[in-house]
Amino acid sequence: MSAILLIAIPLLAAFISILFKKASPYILLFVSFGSVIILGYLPLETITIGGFSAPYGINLVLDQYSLIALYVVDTLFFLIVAIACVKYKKISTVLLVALAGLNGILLTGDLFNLFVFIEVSGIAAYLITTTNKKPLATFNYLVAGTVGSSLYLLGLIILYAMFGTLNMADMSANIASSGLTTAVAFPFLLMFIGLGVEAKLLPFNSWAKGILAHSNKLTGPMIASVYAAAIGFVFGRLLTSVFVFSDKLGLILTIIVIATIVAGEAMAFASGKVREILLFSSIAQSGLVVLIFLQGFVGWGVFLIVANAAGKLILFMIANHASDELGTDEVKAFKGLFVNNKVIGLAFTVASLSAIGLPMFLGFVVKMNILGDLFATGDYLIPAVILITSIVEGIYFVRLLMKLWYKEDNLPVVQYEFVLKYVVVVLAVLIMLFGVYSAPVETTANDIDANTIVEGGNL
Amino acid sequence: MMTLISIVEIVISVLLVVLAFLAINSKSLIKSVMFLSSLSMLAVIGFVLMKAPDVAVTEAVIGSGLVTSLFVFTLLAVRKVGKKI
Amino acid sequence: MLQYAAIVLLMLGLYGLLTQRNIIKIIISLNILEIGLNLFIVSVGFVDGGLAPIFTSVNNSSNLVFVDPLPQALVLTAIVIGVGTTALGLALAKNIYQKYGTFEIDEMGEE
Amino acid sequence: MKNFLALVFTLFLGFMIITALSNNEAFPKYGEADVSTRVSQKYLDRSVNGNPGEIIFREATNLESGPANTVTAIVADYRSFDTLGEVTVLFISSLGVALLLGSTKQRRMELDFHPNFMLKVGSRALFGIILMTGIYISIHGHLTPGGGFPGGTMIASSMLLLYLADDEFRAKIKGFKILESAAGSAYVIIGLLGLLIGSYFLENLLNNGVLGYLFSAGMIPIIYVLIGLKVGSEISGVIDNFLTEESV
Repeated sequence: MSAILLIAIPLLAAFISILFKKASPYILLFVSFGSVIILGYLPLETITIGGFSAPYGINLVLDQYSLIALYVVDTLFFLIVAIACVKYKKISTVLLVALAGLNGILLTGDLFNLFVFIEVSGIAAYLITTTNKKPLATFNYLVAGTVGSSLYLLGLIILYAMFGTLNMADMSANIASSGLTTAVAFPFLLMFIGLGVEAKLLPFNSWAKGILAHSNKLTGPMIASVYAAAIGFVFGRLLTSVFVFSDKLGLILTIIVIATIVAGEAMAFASGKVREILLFSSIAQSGLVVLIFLQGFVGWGVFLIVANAAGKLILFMIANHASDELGTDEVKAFKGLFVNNKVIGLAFTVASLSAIGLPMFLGFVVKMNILGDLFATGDYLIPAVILITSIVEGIYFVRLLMKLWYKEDNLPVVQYEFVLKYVVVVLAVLIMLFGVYSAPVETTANDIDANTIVEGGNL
Repeated sequence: MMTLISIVEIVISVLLVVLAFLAINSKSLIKSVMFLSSLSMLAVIGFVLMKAPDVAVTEAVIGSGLVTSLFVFTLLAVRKVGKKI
Repeated sequence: MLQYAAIVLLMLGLYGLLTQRNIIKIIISLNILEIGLNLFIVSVGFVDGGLAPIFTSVNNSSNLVFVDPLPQALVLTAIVIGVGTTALGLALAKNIYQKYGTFEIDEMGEE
Repeated sequence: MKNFLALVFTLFLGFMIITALSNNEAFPKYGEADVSTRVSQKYLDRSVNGNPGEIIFREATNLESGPANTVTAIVADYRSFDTLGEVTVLFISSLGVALLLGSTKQRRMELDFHPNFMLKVGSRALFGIILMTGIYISIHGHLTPGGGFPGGTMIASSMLLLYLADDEFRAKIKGFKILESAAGSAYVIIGLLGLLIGSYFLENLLNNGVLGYLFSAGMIPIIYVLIGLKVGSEISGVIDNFLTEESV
């Protein structure tokens, strides 16, 4: 029972499922549920593949960091598939390959293998977004994704030419021992831009608007929460345990990321469509995740991703289902949506309040601890940015909530099927539970901080 | 001194850049597909010069063989439907 | 010399992506970018006077000077991934043509 | 004008990259790569798990990785997990093309050129030759350059020839689907067998025999033939999707 099954079984199921078209949705459900269950029995170890030890062969690293990442990504993947697989039967094989790719991204300990799995899950993502029936938006996503991963490969090859290895641990040891932080800046910047395209950072997220603004019940949650969480975890692993970058470079990256956060919040504030508000707030949150990892806080960065991913899944699922039924996603058309489906409204409110960071929710615990750690390091610019953006978030989320709860004469009639209600309520309860009883969250966060050798941070 | 190999290398490099520029800026799509195909053939020669036979075989079969035919099929399907390209 | 040509090819691909507004031209620029990247990757592993990394009856011993085989193995993967994305891009282009009747992005108009 | 500005910007960017690389002392100049400091020296000497000393063609036996072609050794043995990912990339893109273009009832697209007599007869003859070369290259992947991917694409281009030679020709897509699924799952099952019998996923279980003989390198030729069949059937599927349209 080794972690390789998380990648091999979905691949085997995908290869077999093209023969049994009718049975493929059930194979998908069974395999994605199975991968969540297997996680419970996996020992934390480094698995070498093909029998050749680490820097020469490829190894999979299953430590506490990637175990939590796998739990988050696989559970959310299963929840989305449970809701959307009936309607999107045609692409169940694509979803199986996406699951294998995502597990590969989170597990691999080899930089080129990470590139291959980013491409595998990226192409699966392009095919998932074709269900939006917007070929031009999918085409933009394909071009942006391919350029991003080509830049990542260019940076990786320059690093290989300099240090002669492709393994993450070996690479970070060589970088630290060689002390060439200025020379590493250029290839690292290329890789940062390459991954930044996928993580929707500011200058390269034009594709996100086309995809998420017209998303449906499957693409919205899948791209905004599962893929964003996976890329967030990749950033965490690269920024903290592989790269050592100099003060100057750290500053440049922080500026790029802060620009992403501010622009995302501003556009969300100004937008009139429900899905656009959620899209821009998810761009801002992915910028915040990268910002936290840049400062070197691994533990709380992980839980920021967890809080974002769970919240985004609820918000996008509800918004997309409503806009699928009503056909438009203008906020005016959604007026009074929650009046006759109270349960959905409650879950939406919990998710948005946790995104803002109000007390009693997981978002609050995470943000408070991050601000505490930042103040401890005597840094005042970034906490100021976080507080201002939380206030802006608060304004446009509360404004949206008021409209959705406001009692209107002609209420939009939207029927939520049972599975969606059940999933959304369970997630909302979890967010509240961990918000109130936050002891386990703190201990695991400090655990991750302790045993991840933080190579990153300003030298 | 200029051995035969380095002369060929310089000629290939210059041709690569010229063909790439032509492929991007040529007016009709069929012409730029042809330039792309010849660019891929030159890349094969470049790989052979750099002592990479495996990559040369793969690039020759996939790069100039398959990719060019896919482009031509797309343009044929489109020309049948729409205006001249 | 080939390494400089590879970098210039990479940049021409980027230039094509920035300026061209035709779907097929964008896919062609993407291919040029990938050809340039593949040439650069192999050029990183080139050793002057080295032999192709294959044992044959002619260069039959492991003491000879060989070229670096790892970048070539990586390029094999990169070429196939490039073909995968190009095939998808062209399939999307056919769909876009069916829907909008043209390849020019400006003529499509964002509805 | 905008194009010219963009050209100047990208060429300037290229110049910046070239200067950044040239005054980066750890980055070797073109042609002066020092392989001994790199990971790949161990691949060349086949000494990752133990140093076999000098390797002589057709005499070295039971090396840790059998293929004479070191690039095949890396692609299919040392880093075979990359190749599994790559096979998935081709699988998913041919599936995507089928999803985007395919539909239940397809018929050949009427193009305005029809194959004349020469093309019909010529391609019948060429079909056999190209198919044989493709299979040859897939089987000899561990000895000569090429391997699963070029071999598979050659098999597909021999199918392409049949498409060009005859307007009404339609390959048996159902058969290709079964072949593709069988080859792909066989590859993953070989990997899982390595995990069950040996102790590592994708471990090379059969012994490697003598370097340079046809029946050397244990599992690698089997894996490369499987990849060749899979790539061949997938790309023929893609070609079929590009040459057909919905029958009304």
